[in-house]
Amino acid sequence: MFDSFLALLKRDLLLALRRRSDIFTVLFFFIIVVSIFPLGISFEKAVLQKIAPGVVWVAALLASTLALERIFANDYADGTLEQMLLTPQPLSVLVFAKTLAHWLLTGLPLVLIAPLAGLQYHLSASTIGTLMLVLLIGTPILSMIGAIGAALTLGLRGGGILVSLLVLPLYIPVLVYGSGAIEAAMQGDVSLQPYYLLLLAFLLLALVFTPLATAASLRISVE
Amino acid sequence: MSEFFAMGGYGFYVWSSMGMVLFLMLLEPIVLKIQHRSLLKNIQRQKRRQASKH
Amino acid sequence: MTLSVNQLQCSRGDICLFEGLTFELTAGQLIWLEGKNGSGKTTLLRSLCGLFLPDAGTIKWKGELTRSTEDTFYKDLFYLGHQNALKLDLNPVENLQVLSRLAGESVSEEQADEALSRFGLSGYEETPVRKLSQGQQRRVALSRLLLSKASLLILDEPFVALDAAAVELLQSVIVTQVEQGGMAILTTHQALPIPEEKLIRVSLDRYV
Amino acid sequence: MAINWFKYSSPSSFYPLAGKMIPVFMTLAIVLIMGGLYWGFFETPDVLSDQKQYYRIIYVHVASAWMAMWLYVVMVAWAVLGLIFNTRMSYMMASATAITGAIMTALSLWTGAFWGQTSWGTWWDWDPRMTSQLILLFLYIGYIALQSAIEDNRRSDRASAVLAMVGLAIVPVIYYSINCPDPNECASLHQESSLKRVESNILIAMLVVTAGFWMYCFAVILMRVRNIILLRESHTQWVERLEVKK
Repeated sequence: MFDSFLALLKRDLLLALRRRSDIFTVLFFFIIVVSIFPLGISFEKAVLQKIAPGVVWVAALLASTLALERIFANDYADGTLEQMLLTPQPLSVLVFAKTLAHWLLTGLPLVLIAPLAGLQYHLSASTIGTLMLVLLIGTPILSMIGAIGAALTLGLRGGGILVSLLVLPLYIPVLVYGSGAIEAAMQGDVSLQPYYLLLLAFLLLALVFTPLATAASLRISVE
Repeated sequence: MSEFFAMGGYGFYVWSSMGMVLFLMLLEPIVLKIQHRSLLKNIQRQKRRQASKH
Repeated sequence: MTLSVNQLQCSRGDICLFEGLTFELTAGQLIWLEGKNGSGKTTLLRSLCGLFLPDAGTIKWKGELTRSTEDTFYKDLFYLGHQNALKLDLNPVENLQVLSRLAGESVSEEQADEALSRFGLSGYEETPVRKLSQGQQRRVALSRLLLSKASLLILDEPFVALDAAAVELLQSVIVTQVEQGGMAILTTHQALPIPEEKLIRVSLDRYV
Repeated sequence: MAINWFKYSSPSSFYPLAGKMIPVFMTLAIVLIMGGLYWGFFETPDVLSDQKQYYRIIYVHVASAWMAMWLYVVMVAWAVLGLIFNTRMSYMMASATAITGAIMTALSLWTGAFWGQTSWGTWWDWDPRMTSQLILLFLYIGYIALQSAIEDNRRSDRASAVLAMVGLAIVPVIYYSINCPDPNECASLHQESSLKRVESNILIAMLVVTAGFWMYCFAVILMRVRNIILLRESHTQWVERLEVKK
């Protein structure tokens, strides 16, 4: 079972390398969204620091929903998804491989580019460290929950907008505690431990349950 | 009777909430009734068209 | 090793395609599935594979319900629908290796090259599938047949978009599969050089 | 006598049954709501602790808020039944419930805004209960949007069933995250619900109005499910034999 997991993961990463532009579109979208907020609100240091956690997280949410459609759409179009359904391996393992590949290509780059956003918003070094760590825990949850929406809206015209309509309400807990953690970090005296515990709890719950829901949704959509 | 409608000066708020409740709870059944009748009419028309075809 | 279908009923939308469909397929036999367009041939094949949930009826492989023993059933199953299941950005060898790895078997590069050359694709092993013609892409998809150890083949219109040589080769592959104790179900408008006693004709037109 | 539930799980037998039940529920709804409101307006004191006459909005606000939450659970229950027994009727009930649930949520937000304006002076302040109603509305809208985006009934039923179940699974986490955004000094999760300190007459009125809302929702959902049956079963014989009058 494990080698087909690896094979699928390697295949997806190989495909992404062959079509490198896809990776950067999500990254640039994130950077642009983060950068236009100051133009719309204000350039003052105090204001920017105040809105930084919320803006970075909302931008991460939007960037993640933007890229969700891509997880299964290509495989659905060329028929490889059907072959994935017909393998002896449990479908949730293969779905987890695809979601992991999607996170490596869209979620992880967000984490790596977060310092850039942090500097734009005059965040201190330690806050940027917390920002990256919180994003590192939060973005996989977004990809996993988003994969359910992507599987449900497979092959629908206008599926991209529909996915964000379905999954954004489900992202709210991650948004609340993600941005809350960074705010707490900026205050300095508040302990961050409860935030990390909650986010890690969401991550574990998502790891256990979302592949099953995504697999069931795929079987329904591919019919 | 009029002080009833005044509702201690808050009549506007009380009656606009009640009004919306009344409005929606009348609108929904009426719309469903209309839909129901038009669906039945379509089925009858479909039946007549098939009957005339044979 | 038998595939037994009992009182199968499938519907698309709210229209019933067929009901009460019962047949059995044992080793060394081939089912030629016929029926006019839209009679549900593809739906039947997909429900046999477990891709489509039938309304009623049971499908058993080696006496077990396929729905409950998917891991063993899928080890023996090879399904090819209208789509080629190939990634256009990968080259044929990579495609074959990934697909066989997914099916739980591992294929070396030499085996893949040999299968591709038997289907007249020698020299195209490294070119991305995107650059191949429609017929060549179909032959890459069909060359998976040579690499698969599946005992049950389910093929939906396999001869479409193939030239005479490829049709010839595919027929011989199917015939050897049936003779070596394998099984096949396929829909096609081509005549099949299968001896009469090994051939079962199932038509969907009388099941509605 | 063992009730054969599955007898009513086929649309053709459920359609006439629903037809007979709708007038019963509708009259019950009217009686209960009118009675409850009359009791609430005339048998209760003019002032409730510091809140003056406007507190009467809570009858409809609380009733619609409860209905909004309950109908989501009912919808998921029908969806789960549909997935388990693969009966079309259950899926139809689920999609019939969704729209009424969305209307109830919108009503609770509308009345809540008026309630907020009178007691807190703002049309909308991000009070945890009101925010959860807003998010509940988004979940309903997501469900309805997915249902209408998929043409094939089979897939849209089962896909929206999965979405509703995922939504229900995440709703408690959403509710927790809104009620307690800062886990360090998390406000007591269960703010004392407004029921305990409420004077009994008002409580009676509120419960009667809520019962009325329940009856109304049954009636309306059954009406909509009959329309869905007609829509989906239009090609069957039993539908063609229906006369126009019923």
